[in-house]
Amino acid sequence: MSETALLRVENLSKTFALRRSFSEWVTRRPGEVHRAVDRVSFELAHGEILGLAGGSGSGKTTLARMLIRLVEPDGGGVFLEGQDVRAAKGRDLRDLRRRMQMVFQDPYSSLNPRMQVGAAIIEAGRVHHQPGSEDPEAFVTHMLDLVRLPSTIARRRPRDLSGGQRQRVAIARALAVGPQVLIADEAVSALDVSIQTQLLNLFLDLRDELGLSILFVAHQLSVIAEVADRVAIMDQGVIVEVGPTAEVFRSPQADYTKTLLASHPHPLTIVESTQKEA
Amino acid sequence: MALLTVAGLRIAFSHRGGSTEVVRGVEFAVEPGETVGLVGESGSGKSLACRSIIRLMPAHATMTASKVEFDGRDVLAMSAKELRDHRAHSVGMIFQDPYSCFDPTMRIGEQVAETLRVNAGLEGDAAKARALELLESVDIASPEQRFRAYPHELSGGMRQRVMIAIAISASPKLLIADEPTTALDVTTQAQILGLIEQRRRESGMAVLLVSHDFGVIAQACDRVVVMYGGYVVEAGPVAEVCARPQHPYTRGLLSSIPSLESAGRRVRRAGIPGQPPNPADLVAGCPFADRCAQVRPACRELHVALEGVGDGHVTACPYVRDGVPVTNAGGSR
Amino acid sequence: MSDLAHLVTVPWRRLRALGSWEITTGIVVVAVLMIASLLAPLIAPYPPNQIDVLHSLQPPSWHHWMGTDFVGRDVWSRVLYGLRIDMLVVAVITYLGLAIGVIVGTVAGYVGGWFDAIVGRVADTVIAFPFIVLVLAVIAIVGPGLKGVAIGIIIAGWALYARLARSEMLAMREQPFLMSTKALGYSHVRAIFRHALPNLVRTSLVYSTVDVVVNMLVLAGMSYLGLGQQAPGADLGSIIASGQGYLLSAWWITTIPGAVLVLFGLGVSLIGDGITRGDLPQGAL
Amino acid sequence: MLAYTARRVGVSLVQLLGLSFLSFMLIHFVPGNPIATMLGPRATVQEVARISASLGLNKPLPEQYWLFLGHLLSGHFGQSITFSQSISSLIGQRLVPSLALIGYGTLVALVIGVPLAIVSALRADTSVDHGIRIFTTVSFAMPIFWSGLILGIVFGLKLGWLPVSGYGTGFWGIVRSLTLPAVALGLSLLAVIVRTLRSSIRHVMALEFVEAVRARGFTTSRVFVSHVFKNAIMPTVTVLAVNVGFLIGGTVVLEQVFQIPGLGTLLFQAVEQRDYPLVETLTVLAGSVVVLLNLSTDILQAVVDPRVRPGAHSV
Repeated sequence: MSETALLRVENLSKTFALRRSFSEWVTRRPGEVHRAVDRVSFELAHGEILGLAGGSGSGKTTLARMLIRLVEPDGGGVFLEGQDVRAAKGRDLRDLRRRMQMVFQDPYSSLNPRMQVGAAIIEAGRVHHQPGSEDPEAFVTHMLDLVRLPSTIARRRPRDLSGGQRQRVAIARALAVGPQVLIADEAVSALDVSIQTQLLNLFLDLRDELGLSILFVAHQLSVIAEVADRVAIMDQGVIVEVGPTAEVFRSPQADYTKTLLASHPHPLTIVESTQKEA
Repeated sequence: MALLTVAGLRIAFSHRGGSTEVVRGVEFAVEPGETVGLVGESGSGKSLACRSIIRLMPAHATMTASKVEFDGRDVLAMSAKELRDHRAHSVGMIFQDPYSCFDPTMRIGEQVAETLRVNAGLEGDAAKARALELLESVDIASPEQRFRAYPHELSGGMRQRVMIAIAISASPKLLIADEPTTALDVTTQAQILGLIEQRRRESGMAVLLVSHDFGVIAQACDRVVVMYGGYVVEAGPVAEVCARPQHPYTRGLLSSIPSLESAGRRVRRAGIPGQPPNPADLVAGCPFADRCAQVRPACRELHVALEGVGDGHVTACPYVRDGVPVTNAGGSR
Repeated sequence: MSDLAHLVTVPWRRLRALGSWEITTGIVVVAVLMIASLLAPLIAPYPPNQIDVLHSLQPPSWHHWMGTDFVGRDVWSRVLYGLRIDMLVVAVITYLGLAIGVIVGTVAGYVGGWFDAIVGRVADTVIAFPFIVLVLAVIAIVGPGLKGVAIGIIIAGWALYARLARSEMLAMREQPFLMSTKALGYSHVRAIFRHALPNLVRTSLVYSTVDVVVNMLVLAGMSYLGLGQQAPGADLGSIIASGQGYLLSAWWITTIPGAVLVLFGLGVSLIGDGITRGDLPQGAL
Repeated sequence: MLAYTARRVGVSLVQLLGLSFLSFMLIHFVPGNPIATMLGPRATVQEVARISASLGLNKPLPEQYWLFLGHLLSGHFGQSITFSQSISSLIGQRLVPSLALIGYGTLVALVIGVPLAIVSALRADTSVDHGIRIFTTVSFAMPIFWSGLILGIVFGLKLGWLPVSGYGTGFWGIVRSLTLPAVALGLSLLAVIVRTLRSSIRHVMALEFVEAVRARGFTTSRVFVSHVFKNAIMPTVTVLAVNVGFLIGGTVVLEQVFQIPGLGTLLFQAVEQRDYPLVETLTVLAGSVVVLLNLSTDILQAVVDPRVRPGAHSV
């Protein structure tokens, strides 16, 4: 185990019980279980962006949620700078969650619809007594600035914003509590391509400016290719391959990775390849 | 002669306090047997535009057009009866979400058979036999068993196959596929696109593929129509448009698309700044003017119209050619 | 003069800005009834219980707008006072039930586990009792009178709000915006009362426009049966009952208080309609 | 399907148990001593104690509940105090008029309500729709006893078409005597039916599959009959079952207005006389009817809509 790792995940597991059938119920046999995440281990270094890719049902979202115990793991461990997340309670757990912030997929439901943008950001800062939060206006302006939004947005409500703007607000709110790790769970998947690019660049900027470590969960390999230093490919609850992004994508080892890469259309490569054929 | 010609298409939603135009003068054509892609981001009006072909408008939406002609017949002038016939026999359609597209309380096979009974006049066992044939033709394993399944018991990919079976049951001349793979995994996506392509080759029908994903379009289509803010901004052969995009929006869109090639390069893409337009806020002029790096005052008064740049390639921007500003453009028309 | 005109037109324009005609009309109707009943001591021409046997069963006239009853009491005055007590009782019990139900239901849905299971089961069971039957059972124990009716309606009424709030909370728990309160390290109290409750109380408030009408009708019904407001006090139900012996000869005693009840119900329902049509998604029952 | 039914029956059993428990608790925890209330202000402490003992109210609570439950299960509801008759035979005599009234009232509501709902949904936001909404809102806001009285004045006393009180004999006699109360009952239920059905028709019509069916060139009437209505009717049936409690309540009041010798009149008399074993039994009975009806509609729903059945939810 290298000591440089900021976040260390060891043998993390989660199984969900399926609903029992009538015969199982009568005979009191245990029902079937679904292994959503099966003994997964990985590390995230300081200032690193790790991509986590997989199809739907691969367990990547469950894994991401277990890191901050939005879903309780059944086994294994999560350690932030050596501190055991699974053992933490109350104040300690809240502080660990503060240090690992999450950005969700759907920008339309991740913000409280009744709260102004500025109020949501300053609330986050105040709850954790973040430096600068005594001056709400400056604090909010600074946070919005970090995500490249004008401070005029502070008085708007989520419904007045576009999807991309909402996602930036969600990121600003996450930054307001001073995290070390950002978990982006399909954070750009619901957005249009042109907006996606802007957000991807924002994540790269945040890593460079704030030294954030980012776990970037996505089903699109090409999106991960744009931002991730390393990539982990997940299938059926297991990480089937992990390594530097360029290496994994140029010479994939696992069959599943190969299938994923093969079914990925990019207009220019397709056009090039058809022209070569012709 | 073109199978389908649409021109001057406008679609507006009426609501309290007025109406909002979301399609603002669109033209495109589909030749027999070819696959045309309609690409655009959310709010571009592509989904509504493709529905105009069978006049399938949602509540509170009204369409007008100078021309919607299919196979030599005027779709706009069709009576209710003729329109039903047109929908039943000439055009098939599949939708984005293969789950919500089925009656949840009816067995899958029943839904296929119902279409055959109503539209092809088949009865009882004949309808069932034909339905089973159709299910087999879209590569559904053990169709007898699937026939009795309810929609929620099938996977997304399987449901989309059944949807295709229903859509092609009357051997239509055109298949409209509205984001057919958006709700599916990438691996399933490839299979569904393959299936559509295979059916097209066998039956000689044309396909109009609507998608937000340029990758899907490039993979499956002969020609592409790019939409933005309710307008067609560029159209042409896919290879030509990808290699030599003319409209600044198309250039920006293509350069935004993430690529596996970027792996390990750590280079930021230029992309397109700003937010996609809200149809209610759009005024006269080029819809892309607010986000365009090469905008000039005349753009705000531009009458959006397509100009040829050779080889069936058209663009709605008179001021930029191959990314270079044209000094002596056709002026404001 | 223009200032005076403003007093009327400005609130009216504000009301119009709320949107649909339903909400505007509804608010005006309910406001008029409310003001009239609040001002009952000022605008009622006679004390509600003043007996005047010489002028019994008088049809509506200048002296008695809505006629008199069998002992010569002025029906209009009695209706005003009756409406006053009915509206007060209904407002208190409905919104007390709402407050109890919403808080219990929200907390239950948020914490889950055994507390949620118990709240859910108890609420379901209470809802299974026919409303009026439960109120009657409570009256059998407490004894007739407004107190019995009020206790009965609250015992029966909180449960629906608890169920509504609980099921919304269960759905909201899966929503990213509530998950993010956990992710942001907020306390449970903050998550429930600052983030969840303001978003889910709306459904209950909309439903309360139905509940107010139902409770008003139940209260009137109990008084009509002689189990609610006791003589000589008047409420709308008991006035109607007092006219039952004179249906043909003195129709005004029964029809007018009933019409006032209908007007009240219509006004409240219109407000509810207006809110629902304004911005609830289609298909939300 | 079997598993679902079993689980659903289990839930209902728990609910019935809860029902009995709650009505038992009511007597012990609602302020007021039922026996003292029953005997009136002049009763002595000794008398109260004697009656309490005879009803078993001096035994420990769990034992009392156990006895109460035993009686309910065996169908031996005990003796009524005021009627000096066994409660079960009392209920037997009074059951039919009440059931007939509820059934007739529901029928009236459906016959008027379903067409109104369909028209209202298909012509949404037109003046027809607004008119129907106002009509149903008024019918909902009318106190049921009042609309009963008004109907009585107009069709009974003025026009003399139908009787205004009592319970006739023979099929047509019963129908005649129940028509006015049934119309009053139906009007009070109308709003619920029209609103639920209207909004669920609108909901289904906005679903994507309806667009998909239209895209196949089906006629509007086929789309409506074979797809929309079938999917929209089930929520209405469920709401109807939930509202059976509302109907029972309406019946209690209407039986007073029209002097129909049904369970409602019995309950009213029991409350008036503080015949408290009878009140308790009738309360549990009324609750059980609602629970059992909800059970049957839920199972019916599972038959009609396959998604409700177990296994329908993927992980």
